[in-house]
Amino acid sequence: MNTNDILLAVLVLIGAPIIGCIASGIDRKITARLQGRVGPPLLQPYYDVKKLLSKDNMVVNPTQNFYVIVYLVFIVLSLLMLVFKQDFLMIIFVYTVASLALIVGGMSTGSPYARVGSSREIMAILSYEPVLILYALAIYLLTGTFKLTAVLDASSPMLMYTPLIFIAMIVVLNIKLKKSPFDYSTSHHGHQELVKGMTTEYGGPGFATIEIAHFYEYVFLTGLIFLFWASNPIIGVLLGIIAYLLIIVIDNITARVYWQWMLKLSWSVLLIISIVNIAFLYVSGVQLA
Amino acid sequence: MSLAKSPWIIHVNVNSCNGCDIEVVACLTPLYDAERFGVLNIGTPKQADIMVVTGSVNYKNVNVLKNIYNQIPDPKVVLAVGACASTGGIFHDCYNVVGGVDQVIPVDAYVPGCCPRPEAILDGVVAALSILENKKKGNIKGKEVKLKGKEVPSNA
Amino acid sequence: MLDNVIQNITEIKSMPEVLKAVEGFKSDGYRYVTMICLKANEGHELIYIFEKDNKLKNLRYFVKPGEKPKSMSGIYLCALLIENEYQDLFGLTFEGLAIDYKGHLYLTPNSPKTPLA
Amino acid sequence: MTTVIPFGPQHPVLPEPVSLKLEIDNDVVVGVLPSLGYVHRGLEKFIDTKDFNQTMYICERICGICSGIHGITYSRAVEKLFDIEVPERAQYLRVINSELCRIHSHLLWLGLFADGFGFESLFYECWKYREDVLDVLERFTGNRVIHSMSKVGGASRDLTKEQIDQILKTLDDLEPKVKNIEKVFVNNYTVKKRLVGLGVMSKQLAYEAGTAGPTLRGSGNAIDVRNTSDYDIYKDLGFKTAVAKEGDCYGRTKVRIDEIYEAIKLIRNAISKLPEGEIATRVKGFPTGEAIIRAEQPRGEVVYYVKGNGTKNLERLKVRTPTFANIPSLLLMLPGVKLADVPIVVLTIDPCISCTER
Amino acid sequence: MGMLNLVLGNISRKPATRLYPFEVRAPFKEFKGRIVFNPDNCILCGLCQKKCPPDAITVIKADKTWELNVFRCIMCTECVNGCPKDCISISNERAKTGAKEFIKVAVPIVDKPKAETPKADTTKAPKAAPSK
Amino acid sequence: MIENTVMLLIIVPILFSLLFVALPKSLYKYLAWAFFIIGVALSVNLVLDGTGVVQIGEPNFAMFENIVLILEVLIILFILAVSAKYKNWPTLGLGIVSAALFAYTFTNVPGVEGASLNIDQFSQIMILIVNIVGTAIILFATGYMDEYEEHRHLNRQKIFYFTMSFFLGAMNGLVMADTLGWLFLFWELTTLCSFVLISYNMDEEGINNGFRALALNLVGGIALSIGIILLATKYEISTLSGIGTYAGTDAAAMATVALPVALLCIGGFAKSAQMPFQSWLLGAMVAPTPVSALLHSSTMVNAGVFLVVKLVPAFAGSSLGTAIAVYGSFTFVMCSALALSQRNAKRVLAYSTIANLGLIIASAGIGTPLAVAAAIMLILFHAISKALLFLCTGEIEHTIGSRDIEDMSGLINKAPLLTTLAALGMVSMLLPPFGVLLTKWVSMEAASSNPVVIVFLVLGSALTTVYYAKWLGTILSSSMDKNAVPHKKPETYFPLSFLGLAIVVTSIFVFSIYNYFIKPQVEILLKTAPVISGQAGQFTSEIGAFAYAAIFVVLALAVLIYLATKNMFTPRTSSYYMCGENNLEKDRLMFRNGLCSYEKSSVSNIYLQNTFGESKLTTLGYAISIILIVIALAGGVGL
Ligand code: SF4
Ligand code: SF4
Ligand code: SF4
Ligand code: SF4
Ligand code: SF4
Ligand code: SF4
Ligand code: SF4
Ligand code: SF4
Repeated sequence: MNTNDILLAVLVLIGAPIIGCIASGIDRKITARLQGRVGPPLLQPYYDVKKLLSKDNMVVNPTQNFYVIVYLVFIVLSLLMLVFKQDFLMIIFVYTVASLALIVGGMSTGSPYARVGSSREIMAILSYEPVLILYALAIYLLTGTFKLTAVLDASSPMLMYTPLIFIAMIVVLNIKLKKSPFDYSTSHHGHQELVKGMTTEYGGPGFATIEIAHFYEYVFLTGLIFLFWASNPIIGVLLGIIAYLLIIVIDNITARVYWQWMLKLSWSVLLIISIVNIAFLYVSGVQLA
Repeated sequence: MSLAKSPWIIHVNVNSCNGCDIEVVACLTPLYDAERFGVLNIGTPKQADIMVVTGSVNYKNVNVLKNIYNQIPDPKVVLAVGACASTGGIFHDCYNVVGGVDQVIPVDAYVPGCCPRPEAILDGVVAALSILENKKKGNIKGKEVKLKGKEVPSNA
Repeated sequence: MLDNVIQNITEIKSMPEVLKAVEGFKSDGYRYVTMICLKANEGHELIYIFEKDNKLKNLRYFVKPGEKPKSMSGIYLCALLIENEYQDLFGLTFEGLAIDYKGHLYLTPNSPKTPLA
Repeated sequence: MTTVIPFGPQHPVLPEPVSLKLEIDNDVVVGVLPSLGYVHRGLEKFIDTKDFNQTMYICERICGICSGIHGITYSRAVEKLFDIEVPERAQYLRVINSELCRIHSHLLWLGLFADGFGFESLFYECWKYREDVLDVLERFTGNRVIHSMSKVGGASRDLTKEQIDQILKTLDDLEPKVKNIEKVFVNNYTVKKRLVGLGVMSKQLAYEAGTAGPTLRGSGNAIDVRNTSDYDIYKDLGFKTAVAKEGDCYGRTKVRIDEIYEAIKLIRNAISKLPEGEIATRVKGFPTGEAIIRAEQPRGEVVYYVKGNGTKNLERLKVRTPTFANIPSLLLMLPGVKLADVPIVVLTIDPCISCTER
Repeated sequence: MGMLNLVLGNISRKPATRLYPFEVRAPFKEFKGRIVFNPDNCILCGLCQKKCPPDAITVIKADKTWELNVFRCIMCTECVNGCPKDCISISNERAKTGAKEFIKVAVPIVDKPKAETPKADTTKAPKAAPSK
Repeated sequence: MIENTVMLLIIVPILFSLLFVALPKSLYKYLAWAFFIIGVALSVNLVLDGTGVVQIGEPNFAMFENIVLILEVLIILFILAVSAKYKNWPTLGLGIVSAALFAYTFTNVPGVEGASLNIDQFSQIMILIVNIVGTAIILFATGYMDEYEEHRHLNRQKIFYFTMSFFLGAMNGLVMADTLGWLFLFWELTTLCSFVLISYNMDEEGINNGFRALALNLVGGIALSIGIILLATKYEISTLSGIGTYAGTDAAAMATVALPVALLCIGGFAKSAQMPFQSWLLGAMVAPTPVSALLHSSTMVNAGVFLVVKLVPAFAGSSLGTAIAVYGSFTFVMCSALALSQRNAKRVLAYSTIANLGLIIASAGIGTPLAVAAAIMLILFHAISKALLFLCTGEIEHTIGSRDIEDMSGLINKAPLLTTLAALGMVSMLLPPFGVLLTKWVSMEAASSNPVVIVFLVLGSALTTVYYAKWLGTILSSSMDKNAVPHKKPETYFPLSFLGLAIVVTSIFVFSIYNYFIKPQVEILLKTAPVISGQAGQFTSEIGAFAYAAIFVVLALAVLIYLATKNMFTPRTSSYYMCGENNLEKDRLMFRNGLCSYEKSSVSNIYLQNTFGESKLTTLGYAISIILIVIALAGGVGL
């Protein structure tokens, strides 16, 4: 830990939510435009969070906010680990902690809607986690280590060798951002049979925490896409942005599907294309230069 | 100004004929696009700021109204939309109608009409915003509305 | 002939006959449209309305005070709502309802009792 | 252990207060108990205090979505008591109003339905188109959704040349737009995934369950009250009864979309034949006798029963609304569907609770 | 791909939104906005009160006042058509949103000298100021 | 004096088992405390004594050898007697086969001159588990069994404690024995103890399940004894360490002993209830919870994987190793999937146990230094976490009267401490920074060189997350009603808290544990140790790094933030959102239904019985696992 590292960490801590907030604002703006509306101001997510923080802290269970804090700090940790080029497998596990914290937070409120939402989100884990780990495996196969250093230092883009995993990751991104067609556990704006799913009983500061964590999560998830073309940061960032935009468009042209359907999709199509990709890497033995 | 920029509403339809409801929904649609003001129709009272009530109150939904009101964290504003919600409207002397929403919970602003135009509802939301700000500044809390007329829970 | 008729109602005197007639309608392919309840001489008058090929047929039955008419929900499931409604509004009691709301379809223990009676 | 959760009365996917107790086992609904009464006002009692003219306004407020048709049907029922013939032009105006109502109601439903399966942008699209229809309705009747255009004896508002042109122009614009959203409802992969095979009722079942309107026609029963001989001038205008044989949510959606096209045709037809003349006859005296009238509302057949006793107040008014007829079919369709499908199945009958409970 | 075309079409076009408070479309002349009462000819016959379905109008002969509960009126125009003296008309301006409003008008009976000018006062419920 | 400690480790438990028989029930509490303290002392002492081999030669050897012989005869007679008594013919048949094999060994296999007990770091770890976790469980039992028996109208506690204590002695012997014959004796002794304890309830279900366990373990025992016979007759190997020495890391030598090694491994698989033997462990769940915790999760079943790991030098890097790895990882994914569909908490734990043992076997099969290190560490961490989870389940059962996961919702309100401990146990099974996940991470990184294994591990680990998350969420969900009162007895809560603490402490000191125990052990087994450094709170191997310290810090940070902000935003408790139809007087989860009466809402989790149910997967699992075993055997014979 030298000064540079600390500076970088602080930069991430402060910068990520700003980027995430703007990204979320852009999302809402673009969604509105796709729907032929004007939409909210760009900084609307910021206003929302500010408002939520100034509201009463209404809870059903005094400990429910603990879980969302865990969610937040672990999202931040996984983002920091990504930035500091840590072990990718480890990052995924840390990220799982965050996801689970949110699920358990939802469950802990005891509200029936939150519980049904959480159990659907658990099923979401079942569909995306294998893909994430296979992604990690692909990195290992390409670089000989799970540490991200090699990927970030490589001179050629990973996308060349992992196109199928890239496709799978786009779907994972869609699941993780809880965008249509995969907004079955909670949905940001669209109306849902589960009310607000996992977050039904969260309001005020607790919900603000979730929103802030979402900001970090946006950055983290697009960071995962960035890795596919980390050799050229500009293209990498562009790739992240394109993926993000793509998901916004998909969000607007699909209906919500069932988690059962998603599970099937992921265990049949996503897993298989990922495994095919992995198998290719094994057989060809290519290494990232 | 933080509250005024992000009013999240919860729409409670109590005894409405749908006329008002569909106009409330219409406010969110592209032509009127209430989201320009940051309005979101949020599902749960726990995250709402403005309670938009349409329709008069009847005996079955008194408790619903009170419960939802109590579950909105402060500061909160209640907006009564339509003649029914404001005064009971044409139904004010029906046997099963208690009256306007203000018979049950405190109402901060009213929107006239049967049914009100979406523009009028947007006016109401804008009016609610400043009330919201004032409540925050003055730290005015909504009183917990007690449930009257308890019904004995059977098979409890 | 007009399609929407309430005239030429067949009057029926006893509940079992009503049941039989309704069963007959069902086997003739009639649909249950609704039932109308009117106050009449202390008791209630029930008008059952059936439809087939857009033509209506009606049955009339007079419920004596205190009498408990039989529910048609066993023959036509859709009769259960209107019968429950009349339990609420007129204080009638239908026997053998598929789902018996016991006077709480619309009204709660607090609301006025049998407002239309 | 089954999951038991309340669904409503205040619930974001239900714009109206109705409550279903859902018992779910393994993500599949095994039991439903609807809970009604949140919108029960007691309108049928109103006739004691309001005279038969005022009652028209109350009938319109049985429901705000196709309030126009309620008003018209009520008027027709009372006119039958008086045994008066309404001027031809008024009959045409009523048809135009009814069919405009149908278009706006179906567009509204398509939107809410799309929202029910989480397709927000489609929802917005439908409601955007609906605004144009509302504009012409507003110019025609003076209000966007509660029209008060009919009165006992005829119509209270006439159409001017300018308004007629606007209606025609709006319809011309609307038709391609409906074609656009039809493509989405009929072809979109995810939409089909959600709708096809969901909430199936066989032709026989839908018929016997007493369902009405698109719920009935979506199962292949070509039954439409507009075909009855004494329903205004529908018989002269000629229209095709929209049916779909699927019997699922997909079929019912298609029926409603087809009905929009039919309604557009009907309005064009009516406008082209619109006769000149009076729009109302004077009504003298007070109503007596019994009458029953049925009409086809967007949600299906409504039945008005009126009984007059020679005073200005009616003796009995009874309205059997289409949703009232369709709710029992929910009891048949819901068991066996997934929890996530509950909103779709509930919306597929186009529920209108306020008219169910009055 | 129907939806894709639709959303892409939307984004390439101007939004359909009417920026309401800043951009107001003039109301249609046919629109039933609010009831306007002209007391000049009123004879306090009370017909309008009788006709009004929601009992929004109160005519008090003794006080010579005509009162309308704006928040109860449903714009049915029964009163407009029913008034023998055509005192009531309808305007296409909407009633104001915000606090509850009653229009209470002292009626100068016609056969009295015209000197007494009609005095309209709008009583408002105390709470909550409406917005700009 | 390592010899003394070793002897004491076997003798003291047997002594205690006799004491339990001799003394009245009222003293059990004190006995258990004493046993716990002595157990801790002895095992720590052993660790302090260091490693070493205790040779038992003449003149004592003859005596010991006779004891062993007598005991083996007794075991066989016992098996024959009970199976005849209960008319359980398969078991009887297997008993006869065992007897025949014994007779064959006795007559045909050349005797040995001495026996040896080999105490290496691995044995030390096992001793620690057996004597600390084991005695803690016995202590827990003294707070648990009274109520258990009361509900079932039983009075068999003497047999219970006798067997439990005796088992500890046998287990101690098992993990220290180097001589294969002795190993086999202790092996069969644990099987017997297990049988007695499973059929403890003496009802039909218990007895049937007991016999199933006995039968399947006898199958394993037969494979084991055939392996031993082969080794002794063909290669003149009579000790465990001998196999390693013989095979070395020399591929040719490995290939020659592959068949007996595979047979030994099959014995291990049966003991560890790997597919297709898993049914006995599930059946064993009818036994009282302490039995499940002690025998069927943290110690006895570990004997199987212990053996497999000890055999690593005989198959590391060979095709047999690969087959074992695939087989283990297959069990891992299959049992994780099966656990997904279970609502019975003990069955979930049973499947989870089998799955984790499968993971250990997979790691051993991979056979790289890193993987073997992971295997050993996983044995340690898994034993602690699983013991805690089993005991918690038992205590939960006594608190709410059910072991159905669905009934546990709202537990946090009823028994906060118990719930926290159970939650800790679950979290430690699936989340960083706790030991189990760390080792899972290590094994995944190690397995990344084998595509089939890694894909299985990936799927299995996702499934694991799901079934624990479900349960975790359920016990933590609040219901706002506080009806049940937890039974707060020190005998039950001390072991629970102790195990909880052990999880945290071992996880924090994971690197020291690695350095002290694992590294030398891997060196013993494979001659090389993985390159692992523990700087900056990271567990760094050549291909990755696990920053456990950072996570602990962040976790602490989260708690701090929570405590700090708790009062900043004063929480106001409100009722649930029930679409407006709450009932505030009674239960807050009630709502008004259509009949105007109140009804409680409830939510059950998703179990996917239709996809992952036992009826769907078990047959498939049997088929594939048997095929895999046959492949392993075939590879062993050199086909
Ligand atoms: S105010 Fe009018 S439109 Fe609104 S709910 Fe009441 S009757 Fe319906
Ligand atoms: S069913 Fe509903 S929408 Fe249709 S007319 Fe009746 S009240 Fe109106
Ligand atoms: S269907 Fe019913 S709930 Fe839905 S908008 Fe129409 S009237 Fe409202
Ligand atoms: S309308 Fe005429 S008859 Fe009726 S109350 Fe008024 S003055 Fe009398
Ligand atoms: S418009 Fe209708 S509701 Fe309004 S005052 Fe006149 S009569 Fe009354
Ligand atoms: S306004 Fe007209 S109807 Fe009303 S009291 Fe005056 S004159 Fe009579
Ligand atoms: S409490 Fe019940 S189960 Fe337990 S011993 Fe007594 S009677 Fe038997
Ligand atoms: S909780 Fe169950 S198993 Fe435990 S003692 Fe009570 S009844 Fe027996």
